[in-house]
Amino acid sequence: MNAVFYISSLVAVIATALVVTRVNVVHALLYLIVSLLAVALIFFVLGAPFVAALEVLIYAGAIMVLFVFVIMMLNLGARGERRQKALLNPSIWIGPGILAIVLLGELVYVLIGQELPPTSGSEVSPKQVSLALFGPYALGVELASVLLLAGLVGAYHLGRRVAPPRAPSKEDP
Amino acid sequence: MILVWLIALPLLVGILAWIAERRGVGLSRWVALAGLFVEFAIVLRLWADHPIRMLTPGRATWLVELKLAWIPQLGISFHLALDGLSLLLVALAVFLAIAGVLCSWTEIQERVGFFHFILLATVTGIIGIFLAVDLILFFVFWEAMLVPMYIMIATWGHEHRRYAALKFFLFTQAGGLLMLAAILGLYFVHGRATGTYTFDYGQLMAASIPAGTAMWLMLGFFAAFAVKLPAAPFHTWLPDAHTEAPTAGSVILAGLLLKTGGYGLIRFLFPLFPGAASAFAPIAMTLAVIGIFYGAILAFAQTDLKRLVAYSSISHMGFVLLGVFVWNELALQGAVVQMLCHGISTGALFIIVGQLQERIRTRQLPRMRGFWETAPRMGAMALIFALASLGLPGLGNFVGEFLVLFGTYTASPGMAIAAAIGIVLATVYSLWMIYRVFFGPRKDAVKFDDLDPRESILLVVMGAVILWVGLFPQRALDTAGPTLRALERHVAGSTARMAGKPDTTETSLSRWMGIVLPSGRDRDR
Amino acid sequence: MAQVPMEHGLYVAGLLFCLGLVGVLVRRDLLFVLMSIEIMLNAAGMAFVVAGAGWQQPDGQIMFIFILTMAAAEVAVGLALIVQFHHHFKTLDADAARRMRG
Amino acid sequence: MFELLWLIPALPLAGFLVIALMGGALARRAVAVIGVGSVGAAAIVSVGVAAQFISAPPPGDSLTQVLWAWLEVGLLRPHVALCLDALSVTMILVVTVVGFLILLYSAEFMGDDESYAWFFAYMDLFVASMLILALADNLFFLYLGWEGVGLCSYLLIGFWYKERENARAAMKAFIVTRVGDVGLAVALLLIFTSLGTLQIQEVMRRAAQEWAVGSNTATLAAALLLCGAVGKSAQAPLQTWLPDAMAGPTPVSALIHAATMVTAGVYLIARTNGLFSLAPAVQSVVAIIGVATLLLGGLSALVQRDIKRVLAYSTMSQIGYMFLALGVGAWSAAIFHFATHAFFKSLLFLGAGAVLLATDEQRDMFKLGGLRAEMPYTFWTFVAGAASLAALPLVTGGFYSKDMMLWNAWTSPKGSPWLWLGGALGALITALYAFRMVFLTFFGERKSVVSRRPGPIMRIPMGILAVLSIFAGFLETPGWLGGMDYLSPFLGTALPGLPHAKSQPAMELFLQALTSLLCVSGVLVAYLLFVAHPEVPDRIAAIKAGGWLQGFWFSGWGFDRVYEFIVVKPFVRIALANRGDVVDTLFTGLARANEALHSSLSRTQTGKLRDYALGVVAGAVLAIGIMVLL
Repeated sequence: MNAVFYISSLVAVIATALVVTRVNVVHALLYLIVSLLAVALIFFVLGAPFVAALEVLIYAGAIMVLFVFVIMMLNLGARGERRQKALLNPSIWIGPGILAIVLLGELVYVLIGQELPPTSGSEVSPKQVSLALFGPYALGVELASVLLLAGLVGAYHLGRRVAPPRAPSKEDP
Repeated sequence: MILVWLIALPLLVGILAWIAERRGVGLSRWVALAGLFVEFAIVLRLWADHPIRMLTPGRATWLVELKLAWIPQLGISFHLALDGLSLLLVALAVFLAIAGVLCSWTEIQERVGFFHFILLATVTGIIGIFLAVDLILFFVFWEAMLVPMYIMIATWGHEHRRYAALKFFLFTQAGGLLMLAAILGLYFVHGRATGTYTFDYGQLMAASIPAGTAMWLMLGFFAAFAVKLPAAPFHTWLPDAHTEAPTAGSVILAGLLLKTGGYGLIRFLFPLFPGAASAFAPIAMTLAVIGIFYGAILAFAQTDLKRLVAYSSISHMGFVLLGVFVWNELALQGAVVQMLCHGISTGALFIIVGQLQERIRTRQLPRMRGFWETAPRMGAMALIFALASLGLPGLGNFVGEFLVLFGTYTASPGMAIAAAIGIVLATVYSLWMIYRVFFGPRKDAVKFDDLDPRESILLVVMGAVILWVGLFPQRALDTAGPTLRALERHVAGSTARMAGKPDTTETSLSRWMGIVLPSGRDRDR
Repeated sequence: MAQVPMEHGLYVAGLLFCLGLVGVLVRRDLLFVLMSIEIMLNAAGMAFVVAGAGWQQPDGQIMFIFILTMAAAEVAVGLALIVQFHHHFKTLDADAARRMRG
Repeated sequence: MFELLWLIPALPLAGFLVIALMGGALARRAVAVIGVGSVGAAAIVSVGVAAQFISAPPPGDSLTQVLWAWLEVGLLRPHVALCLDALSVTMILVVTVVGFLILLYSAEFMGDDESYAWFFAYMDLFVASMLILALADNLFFLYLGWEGVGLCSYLLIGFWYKERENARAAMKAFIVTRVGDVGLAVALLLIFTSLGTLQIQEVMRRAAQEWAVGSNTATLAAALLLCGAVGKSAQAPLQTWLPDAMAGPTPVSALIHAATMVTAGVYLIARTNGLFSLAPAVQSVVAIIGVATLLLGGLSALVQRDIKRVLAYSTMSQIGYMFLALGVGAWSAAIFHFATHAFFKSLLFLGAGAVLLATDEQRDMFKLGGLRAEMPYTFWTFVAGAASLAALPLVTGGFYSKDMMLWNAWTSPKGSPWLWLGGALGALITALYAFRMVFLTFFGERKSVVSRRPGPIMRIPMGILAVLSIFAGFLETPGWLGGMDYLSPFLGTALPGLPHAKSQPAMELFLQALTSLLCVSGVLVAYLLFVAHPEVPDRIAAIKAGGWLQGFWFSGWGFDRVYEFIVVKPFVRIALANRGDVVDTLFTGLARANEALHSSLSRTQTGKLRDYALGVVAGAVLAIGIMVLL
């Protein structure tokens, strides 16, 4: 089963790298779904079937569908592609790349010195999770629900079309 | 309460003048003028009472004193007091304010009411400075005076008024903040040592402060006063501010604002930090002499008439700085007389420049020539004030400069000789100015009217005051005398007390420069 | 079930996080930026899950659930903003909204 | 009569005030009456006071009248007080009488000038200041008169201010004398600080008690006073202003730059003779300066073309004689020469003025000539003055005063034959240039038109002065010639006399004969060169050395050029180079640096989302890095 973990990891990393570098937004989205599914597999292998399921349902399912809706709504296709390509100029990768590598280096450096237990491979069952969730974490759940409500209201409010559409004035280019 | 009235009256009159503008700009001018005359009458009344009050035995040097609680928790009080020194300067302030109103009679045509309000608000702040003896109150007036002055320069000034106003504000503000820091430092040092936290001048005067701390606190005060005065390296705001300000602004700036610096040195810096100030004296005196020369040389080089007069101020105020830091009776009296006469003579020169500018729309020397023929009255007045500025005996400035020189010579002959040589340079630029403006063949294209009665009377009165101080200075000297003597005694006493042995005020620096500093030793033989 | 060192899981999570970070910093298209943020959130959640698996505790999964909730809300609001942005500027280029000229 | 003393300076001052304040409203005649009358009244009072002083001298031979306390600070208590002693009596007599005569002359001379009222106002102010200078009881008050006369000199040199050159000359005169005045001012400081008083007699008394002869303080004080005297009296090296000062109207030159103000230095040294006696070194410097200036001025006068410049250089040279006399301690002789010089030099100026008026301001003597027949009155009075200047033996006032000085230079303990030789040589030169001036102006062929002749108001003063020039000498004559001495004993009450050298009548007579011979030969040479053989001077000038010397002397020994080069130009250059005030660049530089910092920081505010994110990430990486690594 260890092989599954490593293969899924590799898939996840490659797919993510492709997401970041794609020009076409739809392609990127598809790679993102792949990446999320790979992560779901990792969760499953590590003995967290409940969150693996959630990952598939909510991330790869619901959230990605939202993205697809928006892409469809805005009718983004090949139109922006050429410009996007120009934007992917190698020089702009240098700064962020270096920062990311440094950050990763710091992470590795921290982890190397630690005595960490290996994952046991035994499952943390959905029951255990639910007991904890509605036991000590009940307040967090309530807060999360409030957050979701706020997200709902906010998304609804922001998503309304401002009518009539304002022509961009001269002051704000 | 008379002191509160002295401060409040100009402000009230200013507001009245502002309101009166609705009934016509002329009314606004008259209201301001009348109010100032009332104020002047009050000051003269006080002055007339002065000898009587002075003779009452058992009094402190204060003639009138008023102390109200303000923020007692912090030891801040609304403490005003008047003595001979402040009386003279308040009289000067009101006199020059009248001159300021009169010289703007035709020059200022925009927002006349507001102008008078601003002018009188500045004067209010200045009078407050001369009367406040609580350090926080002093600081409040110190800052309160800046804002209207800034507005005046920035609103009614000439071409580069914004730049000049900002520069003026930044310089004085920077100095003021250092002073605030020093005031707070003094407050805490004194509070920690004695347990009474107070900003009261009288109590702080008795404070004994460790020498190192005293030096830093003294430098904080010095920064504020040196910028205002201005002493040599901190003077560069002055030419810009004076040049760009409207005539009344220049008069107030040169005549009064600079004097607040000199007043602060005499009233606060030396009495509060006698030891540190004496130790610092050689440097300050050097700065003063540099200022005398530097201002004079620059004045000579200017092509803008107003700038020329402005730089001459730097040169003259060098004598004040010198006189204060010599700190003996002769020099102090000289510094006070010099402040009074410089205020009037330079103010008058600015007024003349303003009148010229009103007539020929320029201040550039190359565009002036032979105006004596066109305007002999103006020429004669300009000549009188130029002569005052070059220190002609019989005019007040001579008395001031020579008293300073006499005082300085006892402390440091070298400095006195250098300063005396500076008088030659004053001759050079003063005569140069007269030569460029009034002598030579007349420019045919330029024709204008000579002084009208309002202008003539104003200048003649100012000239008469200068002459009066020059020939009968004793009245002024007697007025400031008791205060100066008391301060001198205080400083001498506390220097001797703090030093323990008589000569520690002579720092290695002063020994190196061969300067004998004033200390507890009595000079009289 | 797999028995891998916990570090390895954390390495993968870190790598994913950094990739997402690079995406945020490099892309100008707001949709890509939002996607990259999703990647980063997901990577953070993954780290929790890995740790939870290592210590045999449910708290890691609970944290993931909270992160998931938050990501959902954030995506909803973010996408709504993107729609408005596109509506206003007719583009998704984030630089189009800049007013400062540095 | 003594209680009227204050009127002497007050009358001209009142005249000044009346004319200055009401000048526009007064008629010319009224101005003249007030202007001349006030000085005339002062002269009458002076004569009265002098008469009483001589007939009934006050106790101690001096008298002080305190008008009011000027200022009292600490020990400094100078009063506005007048002091009358023999020296000031002499001084005020000369000043008021000569002043009155010259003002009377000006009433006609300046008749056509548009600023008639100003002229009289300034002249009255000058006389008032000069009288204050002469009568002042303390040095502080004396300094007021001292600067006052300087001011009036400035105003009157620049009287015709429409010519730039005149205004420039006025400025130069004031500034150069002010340089000397610094010395005087510092002397005041020094004297007050070390002696605690400025009252002149008190200063002399205390100085004699406290300072040893030749001590540093005494030497310094005397040297500083000398500085002031040198500037005011146009002695080397501060003499350059005097020739230019001739730009003023001629009566001004006569009164201020010949008779009175320029001799203020002589007066000052005589007044403070006690200090100079304590500083023998300085006193010999006085004598040397005197000799140097008398030769320098005389030689320069020899080659001038402008008649007034000749007189200016001649004044310089004559005051050099007075300095010589002061330097050898012959105080009375110096004052004697001051008086005779005041008479004959103002007479010469008035004569020159009459010539200039007649020939429409033709100052070049080579363009004048032959005026003897046209203006006989002027000619004769002028000759009287010139003869006195040249010290023609026996018949002129100048002879007796000059003789007294030279004799003292020879016999005084401080004198020396070298000083005498300088003086005698000067006498030859003086005779030469004096008569060169006479011959060029009044002899030879007539080259200019005479448009007007002096009227009676101009003639009277000239006549009186001519008489005075000739006869003033009889106040003091050598032993073998009647031995009259009215002045010396009189002045002796105020000025110390010379220790009586043993009488050497033979020697005295021999030296007198020698100098007389020199004077007469000077006149003869002048006649030969400028009347008999007028081509000779040109031939001398044609030689290279002669031409160079002529140019050198003509320019007053190049002092102007040297000062221009070492003082004026560097000063102007420094001033102009720093016109923008270098200190300001310090502060504007601070402002600039702030602005640069601000703009470079504001450049980071690009408005790009990525850049901000980058910043956040970089910060986070750094923070984590610090936490991890440290």
